[in-house]
Amino acid sequence: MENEIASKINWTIFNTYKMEGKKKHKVFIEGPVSPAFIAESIAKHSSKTNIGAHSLFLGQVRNDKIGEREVVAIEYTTYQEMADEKFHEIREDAFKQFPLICMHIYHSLGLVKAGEISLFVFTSSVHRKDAIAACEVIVERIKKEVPVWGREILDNEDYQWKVNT
Amino acid sequence: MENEIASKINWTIFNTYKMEGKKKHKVFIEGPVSPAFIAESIAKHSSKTNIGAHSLFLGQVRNDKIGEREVVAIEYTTYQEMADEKFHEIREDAFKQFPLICMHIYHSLGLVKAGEISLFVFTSSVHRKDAIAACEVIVERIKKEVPVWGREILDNEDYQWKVNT
Amino acid sequence: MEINVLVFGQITDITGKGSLKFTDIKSTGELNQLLLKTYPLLGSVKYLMAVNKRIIHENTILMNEDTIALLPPFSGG
Amino acid sequence: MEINVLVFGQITDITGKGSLKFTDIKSTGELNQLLLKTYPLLGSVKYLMAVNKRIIHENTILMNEDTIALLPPFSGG
Repeated sequence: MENEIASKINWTIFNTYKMEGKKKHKVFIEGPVSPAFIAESIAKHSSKTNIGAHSLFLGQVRNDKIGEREVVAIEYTTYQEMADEKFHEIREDAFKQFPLICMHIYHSLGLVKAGEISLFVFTSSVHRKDAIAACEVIVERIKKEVPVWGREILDNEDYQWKVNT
Repeated sequence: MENEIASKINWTIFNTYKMEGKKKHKVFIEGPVSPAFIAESIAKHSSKTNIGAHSLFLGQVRNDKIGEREVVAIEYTTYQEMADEKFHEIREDAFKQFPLICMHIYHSLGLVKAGEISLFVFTSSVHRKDAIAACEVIVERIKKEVPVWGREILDNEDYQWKVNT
Repeated sequence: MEINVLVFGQITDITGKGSLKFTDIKSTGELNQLLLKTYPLLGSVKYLMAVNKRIIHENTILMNEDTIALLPPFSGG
Repeated sequence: MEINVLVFGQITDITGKGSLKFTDIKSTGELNQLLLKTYPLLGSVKYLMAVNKRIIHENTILMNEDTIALLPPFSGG
Protein backbone atom coordinates (compact mmCIF):
# COMPACT_ATOMS: atom_id res chain seq x y z
CA MET A 1 0.00 0.00 0.00
CA GLU A 2 2.75 2.40 0.95
CA ASN A 3 4.66 1.21 -2.08
CA GLU A 4 1.66 1.91 -4.23
CA ILE A 5 1.46 5.51 -3.03
CA ALA A 6 5.19 5.96 -3.38
CA SER A 7 5.09 4.71 -6.91
CA LYS A 8 2.25 7.10 -7.75
CA ILE A 9 4.17 10.03 -6.36
CA ASN A 10 7.26 9.14 -8.34
CA TRP A 11 5.18 8.82 -11.43
CA THR A 12 3.72 12.30 -10.93
CA ILE A 13 7.09 13.89 -10.38
CA PHE A 14 8.47 12.11 -13.41
CA ASN A 15 5.57 13.24 -15.55
CA THR A 16 5.84 16.87 -14.51
CA TYR A 17 9.51 16.77 -15.31
CA LYS A 18 8.71 15.25 -18.69
CA MET A 19 6.12 17.93 -19.46
CA GLU A 20 8.52 20.68 -18.63
CA GLY A 21 11.10 19.04 -20.83
CA LYS A 22 8.58 18.91 -23.61
CA LYS A 23 7.55 22.52 -23.20
CA LYS A 24 11.09 23.80 -23.56
CA HIS A 25 11.70 21.91 -26.79
CA LYS A 26 12.27 24.44 -29.57
CA VAL A 27 10.52 23.58 -32.82
CA PHE A 28 11.35 26.47 -35.13
CA ILE A 29 14.76 26.78 -36.71
CA GLU A 30 15.97 29.50 -39.05
CA GLY A 31 16.41 28.22 -42.61
CA PRO A 32 16.49 24.58 -43.78
CA VAL A 33 16.89 21.44 -41.64
CA SER A 34 20.29 20.10 -42.65
CA PRO A 35 21.05 16.39 -43.12
CA ALA A 36 23.86 16.83 -40.56
CA PHE A 37 21.33 18.08 -38.01
CA ILE A 38 19.16 15.01 -38.68
CA ALA A 39 22.19 12.73 -38.26
CA GLU A 40 22.98 14.37 -34.91
CA SER A 41 19.38 13.89 -33.75
CA ILE A 42 19.55 10.21 -34.67
CA ALA A 43 22.95 9.73 -33.02
CA LYS A 44 21.67 11.23 -29.75
CA HIS A 45 19.24 8.31 -29.44
CA SER A 46 21.86 5.57 -29.42
CA SER A 47 22.14 5.86 -25.64
CA LYS A 48 18.40 5.16 -25.28
CA THR A 49 18.80 1.44 -25.71
CA ASN A 50 15.15 0.68 -24.94
CA ILE A 51 14.24 2.19 -28.33
CA GLY A 52 13.58 -0.40 -31.04
CA ALA A 53 12.20 1.77 -33.83
CA HIS A 54 12.42 5.31 -35.17
CA SER A 55 10.06 6.82 -37.72
CA LEU A 56 11.16 10.01 -39.47
CA PHE A 57 9.23 12.27 -41.78
CA LEU A 58 11.00 14.90 -43.84
CA GLY A 59 9.18 17.55 -45.85
CA GLN A 60 11.27 18.74 -48.78
CA VAL A 61 10.54 21.90 -50.80
CA ARG A 62 9.44 20.96 -54.34
CA ASN A 63 10.20 23.01 -57.42
CA ASP A 64 6.56 22.93 -58.52
CA LYS A 65 5.78 24.37 -61.96
CA ILE A 66 3.39 27.34 -61.92
CA GLY A 67 2.53 27.91 -65.56
CA GLU A 68 5.87 28.74 -67.14
CA ARG A 69 7.54 29.62 -63.85
CA GLU A 70 8.86 27.33 -61.16
CA VAL A 71 9.19 27.50 -57.39
CA VAL A 72 12.80 28.09 -56.35
CA ALA A 73 12.21 28.50 -52.61
CA ILE A 74 9.55 28.83 -49.92
CA GLU A 75 9.65 31.52 -47.25
CA TYR A 76 7.95 30.39 -44.05
CA THR A 77 6.35 32.68 -41.48
CA THR A 78 4.35 31.85 -38.38
CA TYR A 79 2.19 33.19 -35.58
CA GLN A 80 4.78 31.96 -33.13
CA GLU A 81 2.90 32.20 -29.81
CA MET A 82 -0.05 30.28 -31.20
CA ALA A 83 2.15 27.79 -33.08
CA ASP A 84 4.16 27.03 -29.92
CA GLU A 85 0.95 26.24 -28.04
CA LYS A 86 -0.31 24.07 -30.89
CA PHE A 87 2.96 22.16 -31.14
CA HIS A 88 2.83 21.60 -27.39
CA GLU A 89 -0.73 20.28 -27.65
CA ILE A 90 0.20 17.95 -30.53
CA ARG A 91 3.15 16.66 -28.50
CA GLU A 92 1.07 16.06 -25.37
CA ASP A 93 -1.62 14.27 -27.33
CA ALA A 94 0.92 12.06 -29.10
CA PHE A 95 2.45 10.96 -25.79
CA LYS A 96 -1.05 10.19 -24.48
CA GLN A 97 -2.14 8.34 -27.59
CA PHE A 98 1.02 6.29 -28.26
CA PRO A 99 3.64 4.68 -26.01
CA LEU A 100 6.47 6.82 -27.35
CA ILE A 101 9.93 7.06 -25.85
CA CYS A 102 10.88 10.24 -27.72
CA MET A 103 9.43 12.70 -30.17
CA HIS A 104 10.89 15.75 -31.84
CA ILE A 105 9.50 18.25 -34.31
CA TYR A 106 11.53 20.81 -36.23
CA HIS A 107 10.05 23.32 -38.66
CA SER A 108 11.90 25.91 -40.71
CA LEU A 109 11.20 29.62 -40.69
CA GLY A 110 12.51 31.97 -43.35
CA LEU A 111 13.86 30.88 -46.70
CA VAL A 112 14.17 27.20 -47.68
CA LYS A 113 15.29 26.45 -51.23
CA ALA A 114 13.83 23.74 -53.48
CA GLY A 115 15.46 20.42 -52.54
CA GLU A 116 16.01 21.50 -48.94
CA ILE A 117 14.11 20.19 -45.92
CA SER A 118 11.58 22.35 -44.04
CA LEU A 119 9.90 19.84 -41.71
CA PHE A 120 11.43 17.06 -39.61
CA VAL A 121 9.23 14.86 -37.41
CA PHE A 122 10.99 12.14 -35.41
CA THR A 123 9.26 9.55 -33.20
CA SER A 124 10.82 6.65 -31.30
CA SER A 125 9.26 3.68 -29.51
CA VAL A 126 9.94 0.16 -28.31
CA HIS A 127 7.90 -1.42 -31.12
CA ARG A 128 7.70 -0.15 -34.68
CA LYS A 129 3.92 0.25 -35.00
CA ASP A 130 3.80 3.02 -32.39
CA ALA A 131 6.57 5.17 -33.83
CA ILE A 132 5.17 4.79 -37.36
CA ALA A 133 1.55 5.56 -36.43
CA ALA A 134 2.49 8.50 -34.20
CA CYS A 135 4.73 10.07 -36.82
CA GLU A 136 1.95 10.04 -39.40
CA VAL A 137 -0.63 11.50 -37.00
CA ILE A 138 1.77 14.27 -35.99
CA VAL A 139 2.59 15.22 -39.59
CA GLU A 140 -1.10 15.43 -40.50
CA ARG A 141 -1.85 17.59 -37.48
CA ILE A 142 1.03 19.95 -38.17
CA LYS A 143 -0.16 20.50 -41.73
CA LYS A 144 -3.75 21.16 -40.64
CA GLU A 145 -3.48 22.86 -37.28
CA VAL A 146 -0.27 24.84 -36.95
CA PRO A 147 -0.34 28.50 -38.06
CA VAL A 148 2.55 28.52 -40.52
CA TRP A 149 2.42 30.02 -43.99
CA GLY A 150 4.61 29.34 -47.00
CA ARG A 151 5.27 31.96 -49.65
CA GLU A 152 6.46 30.25 -52.83
CA ILE A 153 9.17 32.29 -54.50
CA LEU A 154 9.20 31.85 -58.27
CA ASP A 155 12.19 32.00 -60.61
CA ASN A 156 11.14 35.45 -61.85
CA GLU A 157 11.09 36.71 -58.24
CA ASP A 158 7.32 36.82 -58.29
CA TYR A 159 5.58 34.77 -55.58
CA GLN A 160 2.38 33.00 -54.64
CA TRP A 161 1.03 31.70 -51.35
CA LYS A 162 1.35 27.98 -50.85
CA VAL A 163 -1.85 25.94 -50.39
CA ASN A 164 -1.69 22.66 -48.44
CA THR A 165 -3.57 19.65 -49.82
CA MET B 1 0.82 7.99 -84.32
CA GLU B 2 4.57 8.02 -84.81
CA ASN B 3 4.88 10.14 -81.72
CA GLU B 4 2.87 7.61 -79.77
CA ILE B 5 5.21 4.80 -80.76
CA ALA B 6 8.26 6.91 -80.06
CA SER B 7 6.99 7.77 -76.62
CA LYS B 8 6.31 4.10 -75.90
CA ILE B 9 9.82 3.16 -76.90
CA ASN B 10 11.30 5.84 -74.71
CA TRP B 11 9.18 4.68 -71.85
CA THR B 12 10.39 1.11 -72.26
CA ILE B 13 14.02 2.12 -72.37
CA PHE B 14 13.56 4.29 -69.34
CA ASN B 15 11.85 1.51 -67.43
CA THR B 16 14.51 -1.05 -68.25
CA TYR B 17 17.12 1.39 -67.10
CA LYS B 18 15.21 1.96 -63.88
CA MET B 19 14.85 -1.77 -63.23
CA GLU B 20 18.55 -2.36 -63.77
CA GLY B 21 19.27 0.50 -61.44
CA LYS B 22 17.03 -1.09 -58.87
CA LYS B 23 18.55 -4.53 -59.29
CA LYS B 24 22.07 -3.32 -58.66
CA HIS B 25 21.15 -1.56 -55.43
CA LYS B 26 23.05 -3.21 -52.58
CA VAL B 27 20.97 -3.78 -49.43
CA PHE B 28 23.34 -5.51 -47.03
CA ILE B 29 26.05 -3.61 -45.25
CA GLU B 30 28.58 -4.97 -42.78
CA GLY B 31 27.91 -3.76 -39.22
CA PRO B 32 25.57 -0.95 -38.13
CA VAL B 33 23.98 1.75 -40.31
CA SER B 34 25.68 4.95 -39.13
CA PRO B 35 23.86 8.27 -38.70
CA ALA B 36 26.44 9.79 -41.08
CA PHE B 37 25.44 7.26 -43.75
CA ILE B 38 21.78 8.21 -43.26
CA ALA B 39 22.67 11.91 -43.56
CA GLU B 40 24.52 11.23 -46.83
CA SER B 41 21.52 9.32 -48.20
CA ILE B 42 19.23 12.24 -47.34
CA ALA B 43 21.63 14.81 -48.81
CA LYS B 44 21.79 12.91 -52.13
CA HIS B 45 18.08 13.60 -52.63
CA SER B 46 18.35 17.38 -52.55
CA SER B 47 18.96 17.42 -56.32
CA LYS B 48 15.66 15.58 -56.90
CA THR B 49 13.54 18.68 -56.54
CA ASN B 50 10.31 16.94 -57.51
CA ILE B 51 10.39 15.13 -54.15
CA GLY B 52 8.09 16.64 -51.54
CA ALA B 53 8.25 14.02 -48.78
CA HIS B 54 10.60 11.42 -47.36
CA SER B 55 9.62 8.70 -44.93
CA LEU B 56 12.40 6.92 -43.05
CA PHE B 57 12.24 3.89 -40.81
CA LEU B 58 15.16 2.96 -38.59
CA GLY B 59 15.33 -0.28 -36.64
CA GLN B 60 17.53 0.08 -33.56
CA VAL B 61 18.88 -2.83 -31.52
CA ARG B 62 17.25 -2.90 -28.06
CA ASN B 63 18.95 -4.07 -24.91
CA ASP B 64 16.05 -6.34 -24.01
CA LYS B 65 16.18 -7.99 -20.62
CA ILE B 66 16.24 -11.81 -20.72
CA GLY B 67 15.75 -12.85 -17.12
CA GLU B 68 18.78 -11.42 -15.33
CA ARG B 69 20.79 -10.94 -18.50
CA GLU B 70 20.48 -8.27 -21.17
CA VAL B 71 21.05 -8.13 -24.91
CA VAL B 72 24.26 -6.26 -25.72
CA ALA B 73 24.28 -6.87 -29.49
CA ILE B 74 22.61 -8.77 -32.32
CA GLU B 75 24.56 -10.72 -34.91
CA TYR B 76 22.72 -10.87 -38.23
CA THR B 77 23.12 -13.61 -40.83
CA THR B 78 21.21 -14.19 -44.06
CA TYR B 79 20.58 -16.52 -46.95
CA GLN B 80 21.92 -13.89 -49.28
CA GLU B 81 20.82 -15.20 -52.70
CA MET B 82 17.24 -15.63 -51.51
CA ALA B 83 17.24 -12.37 -49.57
CA ASP B 84 18.47 -10.43 -52.63
CA GLU B 85 15.61 -11.84 -54.71
CA LYS B 86 13.09 -11.03 -51.98
CA PHE B 87 14.37 -7.47 -51.58
CA HIS B 88 14.14 -7.05 -55.35
CA GLU B 89 10.53 -8.31 -55.34
CA ILE B 90 9.59 -5.99 -52.45
CA ARG B 91 11.16 -3.06 -54.32
CA GLU B 92 9.37 -3.87 -57.60
CA ASP B 93 6.05 -4.28 -55.82
CA ALA B 94 6.47 -0.99 -53.95
CA PHE B 95 7.12 0.90 -57.18
CA LYS B 96 4.02 -0.71 -58.72
CA GLN B 97 1.82 -0.05 -55.70
CA PHE B 98 2.90 3.52 -54.90
CA PRO B 99 4.01 6.48 -57.03
CA LEU B 100 7.47 6.61 -55.49
CA ILE B 101 10.35 8.67 -56.77
CA CYS B 102 13.01 6.81 -54.77
CA MET B 103 13.34 3.94 -52.38
CA HIS B 104 16.31 2.50 -50.55
CA ILE B 105 16.69 -0.36 -48.12
CA TYR B 106 19.79 -1.08 -46.03
CA HIS B 107 20.12 -4.00 -43.64
CA SER B 108 23.07 -4.85 -41.43
CA LEU B 109 24.92 -8.15 -41.42
CA GLY B 110 27.28 -9.16 -38.64
CA LEU B 111 27.41 -7.52 -35.24
CA VAL B 112 25.23 -4.51 -34.32
CA LYS B 113 25.40 -3.29 -30.72
CA ALA B 114 22.43 -2.19 -28.61
CA GLY B 115 21.61 1.42 -29.53
CA GLU B 116 22.94 1.00 -33.07
CA ILE B 117 20.82 0.85 -36.22
CA SER B 118 20.37 -2.38 -38.19
CA LEU B 119 17.61 -1.49 -40.68
CA PHE B 120 17.13 1.68 -42.74
CA VAL B 121 14.16 2.01 -45.11
CA PHE B 122 13.88 5.26 -47.06
CA THR B 123 11.02 6.19 -49.42
CA SER B 124 10.45 9.46 -51.30
CA SER B 125 7.47 10.76 -53.23
CA VAL B 126 5.80 13.93 -54.47
CA HIS B 127 3.07 13.78 -51.82
CA ARG B 128 3.52 12.61 -48.25
CA LYS B 129 0.87 9.87 -48.15
CA ASP B 130 2.68 7.71 -50.70
CA ALA B 131 6.12 7.81 -49.05
CA ILE B 132 4.60 7.14 -45.61
CA ALA B 133 2.36 4.25 -46.74
CA ALA B 134 5.09 2.64 -48.85
CA CYS B 135 7.67 2.82 -46.07
CA GLU B 136 5.36 1.02 -43.65
CA VAL B 137 4.46 -1.71 -46.16
CA ILE B 138 8.13 -2.29 -46.97
CA VAL B 139 9.16 -2.57 -43.31
CA GLU B 140 6.40 -5.10 -42.61
CA ARG B 141 7.38 -7.19 -45.63
CA ILE B 142 11.07 -7.17 -44.72
CA LYS B 143 10.31 -8.44 -41.21
CA LYS B 144 8.04 -11.21 -42.49
CA GLU B 145 9.53 -12.27 -45.81
CA VAL B 146 13.27 -11.73 -45.91
CA PRO B 147 15.49 -14.59 -44.72
CA VAL B 148 17.57 -12.81 -42.10
CA TRP B 149 18.24 -14.12 -38.60
CA GLY B 150 19.31 -12.25 -35.51
CA ARG B 151 21.34 -13.88 -32.78
CA GLU B 152 20.98 -11.89 -29.56
CA ILE B 153 24.27 -11.77 -27.69
CA LEU B 154 23.79 -11.49 -23.92
CA ASP B 155 26.05 -9.74 -21.44
CA ASN B 156 27.39 -13.08 -20.17
CA GLU B 157 28.37 -13.99 -23.76
CA ASP B 158 25.55 -16.50 -23.92
CA TYR B 159 23.05 -15.99 -26.76
CA GLN B 160 19.51 -16.66 -27.93
CA TRP B 161 17.86 -16.47 -31.33
CA LYS B 162 15.74 -13.38 -31.87
CA VAL B 163 12.00 -13.82 -32.55
CA ASN B 164 10.15 -11.16 -34.58
CA THR B 165 6.71 -10.08 -33.37
CA MET C 1 -10.57 50.08 -24.95
CA GLU C 2 -7.98 48.94 -27.46
CA ILE C 3 -7.51 45.71 -29.40
CA ASN C 4 -4.58 44.46 -31.38
CA VAL C 5 -5.07 42.73 -34.74
CA LEU C 6 -2.34 40.46 -36.13
CA VAL C 7 -2.29 39.69 -39.83
CA PHE C 8 -0.58 36.69 -41.49
CA GLY C 9 0.14 35.05 -44.84
CA GLN C 10 -1.55 36.41 -47.95
CA ILE C 11 -3.62 38.81 -45.85
CA THR C 12 -0.48 40.89 -45.29
CA ASP C 13 -0.55 41.51 -49.06
CA ILE C 14 -3.91 43.23 -48.55
CA THR C 15 -3.25 45.15 -45.33
CA GLY C 16 0.34 46.00 -46.17
CA LYS C 17 1.33 45.41 -42.55
CA GLY C 18 1.41 42.66 -39.96
CA SER C 19 -0.44 44.36 -37.13
CA LEU C 20 -3.26 46.85 -36.76
CA LYS C 21 -4.72 48.66 -33.75
CA PHE C 22 -8.40 49.43 -33.22
CA THR C 23 -10.30 51.13 -30.41
CA ASP C 24 -13.85 50.63 -29.21
CA ILE C 25 -14.70 47.46 -31.11
CA LYS C 26 -17.16 45.36 -29.17
CA SER C 27 -17.10 42.02 -31.01
CA THR C 28 -15.34 40.00 -33.68
CA GLY C 29 -18.37 40.53 -35.90
CA GLU C 30 -18.04 44.29 -35.62
CA LEU C 31 -14.28 44.01 -36.22
CA ASN C 32 -14.86 41.91 -39.31
CA GLN C 33 -17.28 44.46 -40.79
CA LEU C 34 -14.83 47.28 -40.20
CA LEU C 35 -11.97 45.27 -41.73
CA LEU C 36 -14.02 44.49 -44.84
CA LYS C 37 -14.90 48.16 -45.20
CA THR C 38 -11.27 49.24 -44.78
CA TYR C 39 -9.83 46.43 -46.92
CA PRO C 40 -12.50 45.34 -49.42
CA LEU C 41 -10.11 42.74 -50.91
CA LEU C 42 -10.47 40.76 -47.67
CA GLY C 43 -13.84 39.69 -49.04
CA SER C 44 -12.05 37.57 -51.63
CA VAL C 45 -9.88 35.55 -49.23
CA LYS C 46 -10.69 32.77 -46.77
CA TYR C 47 -9.57 33.26 -43.19
CA LEU C 48 -10.34 32.27 -39.63
CA MET C 49 -10.12 34.53 -36.61
CA ALA C 50 -8.34 33.70 -33.39
CA VAL C 51 -8.95 35.60 -30.16
CA ASN C 52 -5.97 35.34 -27.82
CA LYS C 53 -4.59 32.40 -29.86
CA ARG C 54 -7.87 30.48 -29.78
CA ILE C 55 -9.72 30.02 -33.07
CA ILE C 56 -13.33 31.17 -32.83
CA HIS C 57 -16.25 30.11 -35.01
CA GLU C 58 -18.95 32.38 -33.58
CA ASN C 59 -19.26 36.08 -32.90
CA THR C 60 -17.19 36.77 -29.79
CA ILE C 61 -17.26 39.72 -27.38
CA LEU C 62 -13.90 41.52 -27.26
CA MET C 63 -12.20 42.94 -24.18
CA ASN C 64 -9.52 45.54 -23.67
CA GLU C 65 -6.08 44.39 -24.93
CA ASP C 66 -7.43 41.30 -26.69
CA THR C 67 -5.28 40.07 -29.55
CA ILE C 68 -7.17 39.02 -32.66
CA ALA C 69 -5.39 37.17 -35.45
CA LEU C 70 -6.53 36.86 -39.06
CA LEU C 71 -5.46 33.39 -40.20
CA PRO C 72 -5.57 32.43 -43.87
CA PRO C 73 -5.34 28.66 -44.60
CA PHE C 74 -2.19 27.17 -43.06
CA SER C 75 0.49 25.91 -45.40
CA GLY C 76 3.34 24.75 -43.21
CA GLY C 77 5.43 21.62 -43.64
CA MET D 1 22.18 -37.47 -57.92
CA GLU D 2 23.31 -34.99 -55.30
CA ILE D 3 21.48 -32.25 -53.41
CA ASN D 4 22.82 -29.44 -51.29
CA VAL D 5 21.12 -28.49 -48.00
CA LEU D 6 21.71 -25.04 -46.51
CA VAL D 7 21.04 -24.48 -42.83
CA PHE D 8 20.35 -21.12 -41.12
CA GLY D 9 19.66 -19.46 -37.80
CA GLN D 10 19.06 -21.64 -34.76
CA ILE D 11 19.13 -24.78 -36.92
CA THR D 12 22.90 -24.37 -37.27
CA ASP D 13 23.03 -24.95 -33.49
CA ILE D 14 21.57 -28.40 -34.15
CA THR D 15 23.50 -29.41 -37.27
CA GLY D 16 26.74 -27.75 -36.21
CA LYS D 17 27.34 -26.64 -39.77
CA GLY D 18 25.78 -24.39 -42.41
CA SER D 19 25.60 -26.84 -45.31
CA LEU D 20 25.06 -30.56 -45.80
CA LYS D 21 25.22 -32.83 -48.84
CA PHE D 22 22.96 -35.78 -49.56
CA THR D 23 22.73 -38.22 -52.42
CA ASP D 24 19.76 -40.09 -53.85
CA ILE D 25 17.00 -38.24 -52.05
CA LYS D 26 13.86 -38.13 -54.18
CA SER D 27 11.67 -35.59 -52.42
CA THR D 28 11.58 -32.93 -49.71
CA GLY D 29 9.46 -35.31 -47.64
CA GLU D 30 12.13 -38.00 -47.81
CA LEU D 31 14.81 -35.40 -47.01
CA ASN D 32 12.85 -34.23 -44.01
CA GLN D 33 12.52 -37.76 -42.61
CA LEU D 34 16.23 -38.34 -43.00
CA LEU D 35 17.06 -35.01 -41.37
CA LEU D 36 14.80 -35.77 -38.38
CA LYS D 37 16.46 -39.17 -38.00
CA THR D 38 19.96 -37.69 -38.21
CA TYR D 39 19.17 -34.63 -36.03
CA PRO D 40 16.26 -35.53 -33.70
CA LEU D 41 16.37 -32.04 -32.14
CA LEU D 42 15.02 -30.68 -35.44
CA GLY D 43 11.65 -32.01 -34.29
CA SER D 44 11.53 -29.30 -31.64
CA VAL D 45 12.04 -26.30 -33.95
CA LYS D 46 9.81 -24.64 -36.52
CA TYR D 47 11.18 -24.26 -40.01
CA LEU D 48 10.15 -23.92 -43.64
CA MET D 49 11.94 -25.47 -46.59
CA ALA D 50 12.94 -23.62 -49.72
CA VAL D 51 13.88 -25.40 -52.94
CA ASN D 52 16.15 -23.25 -55.10
CA LYS D 53 15.21 -20.15 -53.08
CA ARG D 54 11.47 -20.74 -53.36
CA ILE D 55 9.56 -21.64 -50.20
CA ILE D 56 7.52 -24.85 -50.62
CA HIS D 57 4.50 -25.93 -48.64
CA GLU D 58 3.97 -29.38 -50.13
CA ASN D 59 6.13 -32.40 -50.76
CA THR D 60 8.33 -31.56 -53.75
CA ILE D 61 10.29 -33.81 -56.10
CA LEU D 62 14.02 -33.04 -56.00
CA MET D 63 16.41 -32.98 -58.94
CA ASN D 64 20.16 -33.27 -59.22
CA GLU D 65 21.98 -30.22 -57.83
CA ASP D 66 18.88 -28.73 -56.21
CA THR D 67 19.58 -26.48 -53.25
CA ILE D 68 17.28 -26.94 -50.28
CA ALA D 69 17.31 -24.44 -47.43
CA LEU D 70 16.03 -24.99 -43.89
CA LEU D 71 14.57 -21.67 -42.78
CA PRO D 72 13.66 -21.07 -39.13
CA PRO D 73 11.38 -18.04 -38.48
CA PHE D 74 12.94 -14.85 -39.87
CA SER D 75 14.07 -12.22 -37.40
CA GLY D 76 15.60 -9.42 -39.45
CA GLY D 77 15.15 -5.70 -38.94
